[in-house]
Amino acid sequence: MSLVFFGYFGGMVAITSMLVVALRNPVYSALSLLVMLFHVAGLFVILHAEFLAAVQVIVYAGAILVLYLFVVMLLNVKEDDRYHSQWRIAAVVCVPLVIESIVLLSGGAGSTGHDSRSLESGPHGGIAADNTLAIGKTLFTTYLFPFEVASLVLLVAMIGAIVLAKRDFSESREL
Amino acid sequence: MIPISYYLILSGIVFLTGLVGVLIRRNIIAILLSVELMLNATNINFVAFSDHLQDLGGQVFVFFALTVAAAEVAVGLAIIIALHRSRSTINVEEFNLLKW
Amino acid sequence: MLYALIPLLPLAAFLILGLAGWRIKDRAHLVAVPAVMLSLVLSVAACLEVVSGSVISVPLYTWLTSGTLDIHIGLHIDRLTAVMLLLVTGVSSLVHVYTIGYMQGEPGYARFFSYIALFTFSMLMLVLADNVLQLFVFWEAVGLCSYLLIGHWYERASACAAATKAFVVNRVGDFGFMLGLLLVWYQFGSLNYLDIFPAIHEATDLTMNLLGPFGGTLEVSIFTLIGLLLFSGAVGKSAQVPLHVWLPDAMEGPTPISALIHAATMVTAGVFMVARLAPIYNLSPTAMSVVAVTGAATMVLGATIALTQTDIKRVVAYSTVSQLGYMMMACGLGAYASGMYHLLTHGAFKALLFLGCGSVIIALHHEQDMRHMGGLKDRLPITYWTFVIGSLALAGFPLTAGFFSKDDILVSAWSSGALGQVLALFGLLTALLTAFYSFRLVFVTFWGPSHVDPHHAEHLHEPSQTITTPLIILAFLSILTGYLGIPSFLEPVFSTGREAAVHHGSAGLAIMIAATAMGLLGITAAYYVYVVNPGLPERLAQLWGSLYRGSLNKWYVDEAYDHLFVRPTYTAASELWKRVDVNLIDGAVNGVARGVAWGGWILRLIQSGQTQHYALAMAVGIVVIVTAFLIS
Amino acid sequence: MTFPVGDLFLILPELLVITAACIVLVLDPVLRPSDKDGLVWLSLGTLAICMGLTASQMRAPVEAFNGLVIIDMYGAFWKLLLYFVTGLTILLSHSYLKEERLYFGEYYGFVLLALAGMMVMVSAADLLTIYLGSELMSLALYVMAGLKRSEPRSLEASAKYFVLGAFSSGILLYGISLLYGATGSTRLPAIATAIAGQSLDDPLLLFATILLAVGFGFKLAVVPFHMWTPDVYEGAPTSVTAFMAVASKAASFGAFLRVFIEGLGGLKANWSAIFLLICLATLVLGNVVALVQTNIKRMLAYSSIAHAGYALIGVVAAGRLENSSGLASVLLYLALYTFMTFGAFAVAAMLRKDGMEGDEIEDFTGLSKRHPVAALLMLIFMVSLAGIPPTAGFIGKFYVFMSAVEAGMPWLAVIALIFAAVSAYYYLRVVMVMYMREPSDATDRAPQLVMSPAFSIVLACTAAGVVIFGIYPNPVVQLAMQAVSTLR
Amino acid sequence: MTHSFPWLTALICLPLIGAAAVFFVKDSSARLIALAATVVDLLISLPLWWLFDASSSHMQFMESALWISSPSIHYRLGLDGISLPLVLMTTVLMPLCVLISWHSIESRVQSFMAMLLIMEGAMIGVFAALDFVLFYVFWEAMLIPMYLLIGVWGGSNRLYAAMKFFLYTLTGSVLLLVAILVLYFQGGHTFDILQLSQATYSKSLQFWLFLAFFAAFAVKVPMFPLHTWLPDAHVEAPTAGSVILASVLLKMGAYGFVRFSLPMLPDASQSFTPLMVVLSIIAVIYGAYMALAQADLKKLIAYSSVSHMGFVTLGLFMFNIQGIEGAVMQMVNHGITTGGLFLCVGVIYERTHSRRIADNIGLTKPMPRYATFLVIFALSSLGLPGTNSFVGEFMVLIGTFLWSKIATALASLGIILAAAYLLWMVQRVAFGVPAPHMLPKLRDVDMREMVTLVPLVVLIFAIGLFPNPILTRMHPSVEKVIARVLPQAPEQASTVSQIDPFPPTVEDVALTADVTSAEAEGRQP
Repeated sequence: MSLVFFGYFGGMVAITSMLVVALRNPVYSALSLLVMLFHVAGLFVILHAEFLAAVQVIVYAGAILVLYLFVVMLLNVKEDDRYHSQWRIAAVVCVPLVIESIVLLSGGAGSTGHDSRSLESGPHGGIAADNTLAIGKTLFTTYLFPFEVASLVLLVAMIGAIVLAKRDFSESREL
Repeated sequence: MIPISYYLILSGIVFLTGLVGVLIRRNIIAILLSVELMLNATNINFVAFSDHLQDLGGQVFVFFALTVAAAEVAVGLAIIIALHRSRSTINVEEFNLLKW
Repeated sequence: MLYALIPLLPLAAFLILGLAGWRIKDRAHLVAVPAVMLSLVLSVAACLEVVSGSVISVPLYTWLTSGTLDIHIGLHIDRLTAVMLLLVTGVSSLVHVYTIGYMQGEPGYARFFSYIALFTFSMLMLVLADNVLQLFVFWEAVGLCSYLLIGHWYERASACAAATKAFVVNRVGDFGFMLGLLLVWYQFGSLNYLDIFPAIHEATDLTMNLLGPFGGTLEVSIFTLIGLLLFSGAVGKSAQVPLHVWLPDAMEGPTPISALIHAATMVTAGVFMVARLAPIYNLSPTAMSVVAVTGAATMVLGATIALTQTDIKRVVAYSTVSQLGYMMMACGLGAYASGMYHLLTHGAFKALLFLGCGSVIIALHHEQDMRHMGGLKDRLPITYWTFVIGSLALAGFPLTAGFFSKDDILVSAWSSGALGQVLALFGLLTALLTAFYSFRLVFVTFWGPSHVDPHHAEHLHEPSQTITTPLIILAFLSILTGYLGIPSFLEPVFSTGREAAVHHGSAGLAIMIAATAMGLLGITAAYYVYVVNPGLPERLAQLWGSLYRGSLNKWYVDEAYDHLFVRPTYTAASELWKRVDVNLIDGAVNGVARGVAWGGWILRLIQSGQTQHYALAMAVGIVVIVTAFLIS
Repeated sequence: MTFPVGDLFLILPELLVITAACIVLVLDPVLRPSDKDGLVWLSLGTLAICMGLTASQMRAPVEAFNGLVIIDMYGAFWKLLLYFVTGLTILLSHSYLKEERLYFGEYYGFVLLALAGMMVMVSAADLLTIYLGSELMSLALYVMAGLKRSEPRSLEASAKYFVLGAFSSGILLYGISLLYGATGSTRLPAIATAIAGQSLDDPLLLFATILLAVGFGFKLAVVPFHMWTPDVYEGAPTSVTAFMAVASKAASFGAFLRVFIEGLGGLKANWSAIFLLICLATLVLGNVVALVQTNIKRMLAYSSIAHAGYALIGVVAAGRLENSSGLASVLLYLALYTFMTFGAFAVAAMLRKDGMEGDEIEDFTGLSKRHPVAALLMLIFMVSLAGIPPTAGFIGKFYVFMSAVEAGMPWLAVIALIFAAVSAYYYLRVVMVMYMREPSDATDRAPQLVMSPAFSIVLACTAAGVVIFGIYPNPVVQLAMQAVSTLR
Repeated sequence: MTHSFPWLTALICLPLIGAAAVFFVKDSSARLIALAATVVDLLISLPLWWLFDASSSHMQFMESALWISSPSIHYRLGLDGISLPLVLMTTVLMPLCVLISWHSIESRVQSFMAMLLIMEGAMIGVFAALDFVLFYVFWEAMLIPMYLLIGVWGGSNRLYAAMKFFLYTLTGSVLLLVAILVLYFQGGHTFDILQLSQATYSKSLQFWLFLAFFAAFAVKVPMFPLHTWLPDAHVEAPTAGSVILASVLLKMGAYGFVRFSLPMLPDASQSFTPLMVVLSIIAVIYGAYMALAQADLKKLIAYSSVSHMGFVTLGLFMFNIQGIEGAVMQMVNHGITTGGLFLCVGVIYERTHSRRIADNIGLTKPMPRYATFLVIFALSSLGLPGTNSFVGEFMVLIGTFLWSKIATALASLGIILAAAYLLWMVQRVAFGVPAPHMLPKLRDVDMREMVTLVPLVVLIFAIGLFPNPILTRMHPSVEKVIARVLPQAPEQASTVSQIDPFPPTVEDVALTADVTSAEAEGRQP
């Protein structure tokens, strides 16, 4: 059953991610990404990470992607009719990379022995509330420090964005 | 039921797609979108491993990765706006004042 | 210890004049002359002391010690040295006196005196040396003095060139000397005569494979090698063929120098050296033969060139070359005593001839071309008569010193085997030529019509007493030295075991007569050609055109050297510099630098400014690393 | 669930820096421009206090926040270095911003926040913390690089830095995720334990290691992940460049070493091979391309790439050695590199031509005539960068090469030294321009060095460091040795 | 043997203090301070000559202090019979360098004097250092001042020359650093030169180390074919720079060979001997040839340096007492003589602003004293017996002769050529008639210049006539070196070396083969 779900979500994720890259219009790209994010959230659900699935949808799809679209609209970006001039070389480079990655990733999973403990709906795979509670607890106990750091990251991002994007600027302010 | 390698392969595909996107798109926004693909590939990995290992650490990591991604997007878009304001383009190919 | 003053007095004179010459200026002779005179007196005293057969050793100081190399500077006076001492101090004293008149008013007066004082010191140290290295050191030092004095008139390009030539040619000879010296040390572990000579007899049959490094075999006696190497020094210093070329050019120096250095003393150092090292030469017949043949060749060559020269000093210079050949031949044939004897007499009469030339030259205001002379015998009587005496001695006229010493050589040569007899014949031929050219000189210069520049002709007069007095003294010496029993005095030094007194054999008598005849014949011929038949020389020159031109141009030896050695060396040097240093080595160095910079330019292009190229580079990096790992 | 109050004391320096940053950010809009110097003093004061605090933390390792943070001498070493650099940056910026007419209080806030990120990086014992710290640092730097908004080059630098930074952090993160999968944890000690019990040629682990190396390689600016460096260094405001070239590199090295030694120590053989490759490429490219640069900032950028290559030699050696001398040499190298590079950038920052930044090497022409002291100091920096005794640069190289030789790779030292000789050419070119070229006669257009007290302090500190540690390096050496002794 | 007074530290520090002081004063006082510093340094160094215990092979005037604790690097100084003359030569030359620059350097006098003083400190440091790292620090510390001396105060092509000098020498010496580090780990974890000289290293290691040492030292010497920086650097450097370069810097390379290559790498030194001999002989002859082709006085002297330094390397690799002592003597002598020649060129350059031979002809007439000096230096340079150079060259030839006669013969060719190029130079420069338009510029040597030249003339003859005082101080140290290279012959090194300890090779042109060793030994008294 989960294989079917995985097949669907996984397949969609793969396809939409390729579309993100392949579609020339950034708006379409962004929309593809949106679709992809939803399907990733679906994968998260399969993997018993309900909280993250929610966050994925809310933060990523809701906030980040909207920001993207907003900027795309703001800048009135026209259709991106060409790929970068290096795309052929890039393709050539990526072929071995793809092959190697597949070799390493599949081989790796095989040799680590994690395979044997294939995912089952174990004791952990309960309701979303459990998962959220667990994550919340860890976040504010074990991961308190990173949490605070993350807040700083956001602070920097916020102020940075303001400083950079502000229209009227220093020259006038000081003189 | 689903072997972990499936997730790995999937994330690998997404990751490489994102990587290729960074390499071949000219539009800086599209490049950022590709970077998002890469981050999502990471997230898939983390969550898959988290479930596989029965360890919450991976999920927490994804949480933070999302946060950072958001922050990055904010800064990135601000830079793009500023850049667009001064250069009237967001075509990365044209940003080559600095070279050699 | 007192005898240490013999060389030190001239040294002191040199130092005083060298350091304070700019103050002393025209009174320089007041320093130099007494010093040399005192040396002469001391030399006479030393000579009297060694007559008894004793040997005086005066250790001075340790020069250098290093491992088994241990060199002491010291003085060694035996009979051989004593003879040389007398010659050097004697001639030097006379030349000093002569110089007072000759160089009067010259700007370099004090400098000149300081140089000849230095020369006297060096020459004395050379003859007084008790080891080969000291000999070599002062060998070079006299060369230096010669260099400085040839170049005394430094504004004359020819003088400078001659000075350089003299030094460099001597260096070529010294190259061999140096190696010989090293070989002596290597062989005997010492350079002291008193250590070497006894050791020689214990070590015989030593040979060395000269072609060893090249895989061949050429066994040469070590003594031959030493002898030949050292002899190459003598070839340079004593102007033997093929290194004789510098001596005639050295006549660019002031005439007193020609007399002192390039006739009487320094150039004979080679002969002295061979005589000094007689024990070594005696062990190597090969080396001896080479010495003898070289001497003979020099003798003939010098004489043939002297025949045609027009420069008065050059005639005498080539005659010096020729006479040095005589001495060398004598030494090569084992007649060291005869060689030394001739050296002594030659010192007297050749100094006389040169000083006489100088007298003529100064009287004619530095005119040296014989063709612009003539008829001077009335105007310069003292010079003329003393010159004639000198020429007679040179020609071997009976009862002059030259007669005895040359005779001695020829007789010794004749009595020393087949080679000696052949060479003796050449000696006779040379005697003929010698007589001819020396009287050619006399006749052309002093007899016949005057060709003197009328400008100078009016106030032509005998130079001052300081010039004539030495001439007169030397004229006496040119006769008297023949009556000193020099050969028998010296014979014990060489201890060759050879009979010195073959003079009185019948062959000896025949040779003596032949030699005398040759001398007289030469004089007569000269008289016939230059006095009786003044037009003859030109006709003869036309008759034997190529021979005449060859002789006149010194058989083109200088030109040959110029083409064979000098020019190729300079050309090779500049070509090498351009090709190897500038193009090859520096080219390689700069090429590497340029290559690196070029690489920088190329690599720099990767930095295109395209963000995605950079990302691609990262991707390539990943691929490369992963591939490297997967492969390994 | 108790709040870890004791742990807060351990991270007191971080807290102080963050507080100061917040105060600066808050006060900036409030204060009148003339009072803004106070922000500088506030920041400097904070740094001084932190320095004292950190110095008192130089003792046995203490874990905090459930092992996410570790306070040890290793971290303290880097922090001290970072305070120092940050202090210098603030001083330099004080003069530089005035000259460039860039007046923001945010600037100092960003500097302090970046510092906080770096501090987190070097004292983190978990990949998550390291990642967050590095993002904090990077985000601040992205913004700072683009601060000179009137200048298109500055924005372009910022954009390039950002795009590539995001790209590389994606790679890094993917590597971390794989590592998490392969070892089951993101804690460095746990990773080490997991690796110790596993076969070393696990492809997943290998891939993770490579991707981590790439991610860190970007931050360290080593070939081929260096390509952002010249562009960003050239485009960014020079004071920011100096900060990036020194502080960010130091912090990245701090985190990088901790990850690869404490976490991936079991894979030494693998990663030292990777870094050997990278190191060689870096040495060659950095030095050779620097040869042909005409822009001083760009030249220094390539030079900093090359210097990362030298430091990597120590890393490679550390991968082959049982003892810690290789690591110590890296720390020492970075510490000494700080002085000279910062000094060089400082001089470059204050060189003005026609009221603009004079950042061409030619602009140094005749500097020795107009500013003999500054020229002399620049000479010292250049000589030190070239690694010629008796300067700090030599001591750094000496120890790095020593560890290479100890690790049985004298050939690596030979190659590196030959390229050091190459590097002497471009460093000396600056000297040549300063001392041996006559300034052009148009004196009014001739470049000037803007002197100010703060700038003088910067020069004095860096030059003194270069000279004193060149002659008597013992204190730094000891410190570096002690610092690495607590690692692992 | 530790002396209470830190002589060597004083010697090194005094110029450095002077260099610092010079920056704070005006130009005119800068000259005085520099002169005072160098003269006082000379005065400090002179007592060492008498305090030195000539019978001891140990380092003397030792000072030692820990400098860096891990790895333990010491500030360790000391002199033996080999370094003592070199240090003294340095201290003697430096005041002269200051004096000759008195008027010829007009711009940035303080910096110039400071550079000279730094050079002095570093050069003494090189000769006195007993710790390898300390040595290297001094060795390299010299590069920058020299680079500046050439580059700032040099001639027209100074930029190229300075950079060439710098890169050439730096590239050579970086390999030395690696070698030092390798030695540290192979020689017992120490940088102590004395200890490293006692350790044994495997043959293959010695091979590589020797090559590394060679790169550093041969560039500095400079040996063919690494010599091309020298003419450029010499030509462009200011007079004092040329003097330092020729007199002291070149010696450091040779000093390196005798102090490090020989005692530390005895086996490699032996197996490299043929190569070294061939290169040395090429240098001797080739350098002389090059000198013959030069139209520039300084270039001529520079190439003559190549030739003369060939004798030094030749002597060093003979491993007999005469060879090595001769080489060290030659080092000192070359320093004095070539220093004098460069001073002479400097004097004339100050007047005519040309170093071309063609522009400076016939100087005897207007400048008799100058010509005297020039001739004396030239004669010394061509190895006239009685002057200093002869001693060194003679001893080297003696030493070489024991090894190979053909090598000696070839090296002697250099002496002939030396006479040719030097006398030809003298003939053109000193003799002849000066160009009329030059006459007003040609005033004779003044008092200051006399003071710079006369000491060298005195030394030329003093050493030439009485070389033994130097040699006696050298014997024990040199014997120690030889004992290290040829351990089977601790005492009678010179005798034993005749037995040809080297395996026969193509270059091993030993005529000695035929003179059987027994006979040769039998001849020795």
